[in-house]
Amino acid sequence: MEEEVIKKFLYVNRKAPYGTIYALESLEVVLIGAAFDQDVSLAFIDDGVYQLKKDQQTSVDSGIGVKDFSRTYRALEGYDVEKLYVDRKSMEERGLSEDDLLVDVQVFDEAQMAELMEQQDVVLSF
Amino acid sequence: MEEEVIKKFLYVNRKAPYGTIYALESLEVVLIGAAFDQDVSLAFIDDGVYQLKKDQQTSVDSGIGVKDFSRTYRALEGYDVEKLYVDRKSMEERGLSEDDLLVDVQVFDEAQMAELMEQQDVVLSF
Amino acid sequence: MLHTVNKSPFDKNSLENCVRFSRKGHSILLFEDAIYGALKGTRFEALLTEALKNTSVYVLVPDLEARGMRMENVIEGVKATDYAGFVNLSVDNKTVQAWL
Amino acid sequence: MLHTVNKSPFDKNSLENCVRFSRKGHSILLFEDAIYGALKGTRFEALLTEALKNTSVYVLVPDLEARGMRMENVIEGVKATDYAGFVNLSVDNKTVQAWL
Amino acid sequence: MKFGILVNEGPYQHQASDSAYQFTKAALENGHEIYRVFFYHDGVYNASRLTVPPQDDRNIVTRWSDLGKKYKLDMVVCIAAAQRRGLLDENEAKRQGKDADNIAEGFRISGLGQLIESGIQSERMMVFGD
Amino acid sequence: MKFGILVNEGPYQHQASDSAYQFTKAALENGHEIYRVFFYHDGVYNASRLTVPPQDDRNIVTRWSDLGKKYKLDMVVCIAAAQRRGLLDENEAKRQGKDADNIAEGFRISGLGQLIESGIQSERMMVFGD
Repeated sequence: MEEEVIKKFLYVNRKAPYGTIYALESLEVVLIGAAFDQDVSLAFIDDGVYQLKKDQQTSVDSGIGVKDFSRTYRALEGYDVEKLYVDRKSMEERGLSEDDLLVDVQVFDEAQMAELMEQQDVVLSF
Repeated sequence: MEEEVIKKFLYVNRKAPYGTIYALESLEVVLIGAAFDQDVSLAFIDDGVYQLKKDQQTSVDSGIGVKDFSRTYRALEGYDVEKLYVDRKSMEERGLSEDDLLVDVQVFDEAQMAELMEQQDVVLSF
Repeated sequence: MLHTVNKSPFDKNSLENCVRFSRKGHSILLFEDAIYGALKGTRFEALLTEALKNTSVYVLVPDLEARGMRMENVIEGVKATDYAGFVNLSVDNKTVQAWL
Repeated sequence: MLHTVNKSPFDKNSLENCVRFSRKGHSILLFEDAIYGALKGTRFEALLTEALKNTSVYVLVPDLEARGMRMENVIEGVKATDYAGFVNLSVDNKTVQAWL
Repeated sequence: MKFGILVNEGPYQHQASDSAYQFTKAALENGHEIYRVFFYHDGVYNASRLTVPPQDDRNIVTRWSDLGKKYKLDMVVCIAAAQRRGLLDENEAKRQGKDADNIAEGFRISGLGQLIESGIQSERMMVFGD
Repeated sequence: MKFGILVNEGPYQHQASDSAYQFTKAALENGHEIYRVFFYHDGVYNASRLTVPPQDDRNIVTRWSDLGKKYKLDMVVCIAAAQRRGLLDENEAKRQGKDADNIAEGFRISGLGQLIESGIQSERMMVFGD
């Protein structure tokens, strides 16, 4: 079905995990999308940065009764999804540093993030 | 079914109309609730103040394609729902005055609103 | 690049963040509850006035009128548009980003 | 009176407004994404520190832990609670108001 | 103590339904009474028997059904909100000329008056929403 | 120009579905092409044929169905999101052992790959959500 097109896809994640399903269902799109061999980047801005917080702890039978899906971010590398960008201001005003995050990311300032956005063909916001 | 109890019900409206359905469906509760002869008050705080803005204009066949339900606020009096309170700060930081509103309201400062809330038996937030 | 915002700036931080990441020559469309961000006399007038220096800001008139506002209530420099204009803006900009 | 807040203060204005209308002796429960408002080192630490002067503030630990935080990350003076504690807080206060 | 519960959001999209469930369960396990759980707005979707969540996820609908069965809960879905959103029981489906219904076991459809009544009869009203 | 449309919220609760509809309609009326409308998250509820909105309100589902029919739109409901939320077609209902289905005319259920494909094949991707 697909032609031999490679497009730049950016997933913009601006919502905290668990309070809503957007973080989880966005991740499901990223995983399926990985099969399409496109040029994929993920941006974490605002509360989206919290999606990457280490030490998340809950399960269907304990805590809030919701599955912990945070380890999926660690699996992204195996799907060749390796370009993860975190907005510096969002991280800092939350008192977080790269050490608090469960995957390696690149921390971008506003100019870098704006440039990344501008280069995209498709921006999917969740 | 009901016993002869009269309780203080407060409906707290903090959301703008049309962007979400909360304003409309909150109003539907108020109208049904009016039949129960309870002591009903409505508070409009934050973007909830916008629910009462005059000159709303849309219909199923024009504008955003959604029915204008703002005239229902005018009908509340006929249901003996007469205690409408607007938070002064919310109104003022939106550049609105009482003249912009489509019904008569009492404008409350924070202390008055807090006292109103404290007196309630049931607070329904939408 | 076209940025779309659909939330009230009083309620959510989308407009603020959209402005933070928009660059010279970009366009911003305010629709649904985001039209409140286009109004004169609110706490967010300064934010939008700042945005107008570098970007073109549009407000969707059907959403504006539904909420009891008219173009005369809108900050000077903000342009009126409708759904067809929204489509045109999307055509004219290579990338569209929704600030949900 | 018990106020419940379930939204992140970064995302929505609920916590800010809850604090504005809470009075001496009231209790505030932070749960779901509102637990971010209870954390040390964020932009909202001052708001919560202010709230703690007059009100008792509680954080729901299951929501805190789900989001990768622990009580050691929480501002001093904020009390830990769980769902049973949430129930007890609702029993102990005559009126409960949810800041949605 | 007697609680009324109001659920304003559907399953999965927002945590509101999960929180309402955990609160209700904790209240019951600590000896309190639930006068009624009322599902309003998108909350009506919590009563759909057609959901098929992934095997490793919680099943929000059956979790409510099971709790309802265990404690004989009165779980009411608002009829006006349900009609708008496509949640019907057999009677409603017939009345509206629809060829299927989708309400799960343990829920019943009724009017908004049931929410007001819950406010009157309960000692505390808890609201879970977005 | 060829557009892809993504709808992330259900009918009535949020204006997102209304806005997506108005945009899609305006694009079509101005001679543009819609490659696909993809319904994700609570957006899947837009495809329920069981809704019965009040007579004086818009009917969001039939509005989509009618537009789809008129312009032969490809309207796709995400299968994973739909299963979680109880939106099924006849095949899915059978496969899942459910006794009813509720999808409306003009919609089809398929995988998330259809969203990616829409991103690849469309010249512009428009997202409508909360």
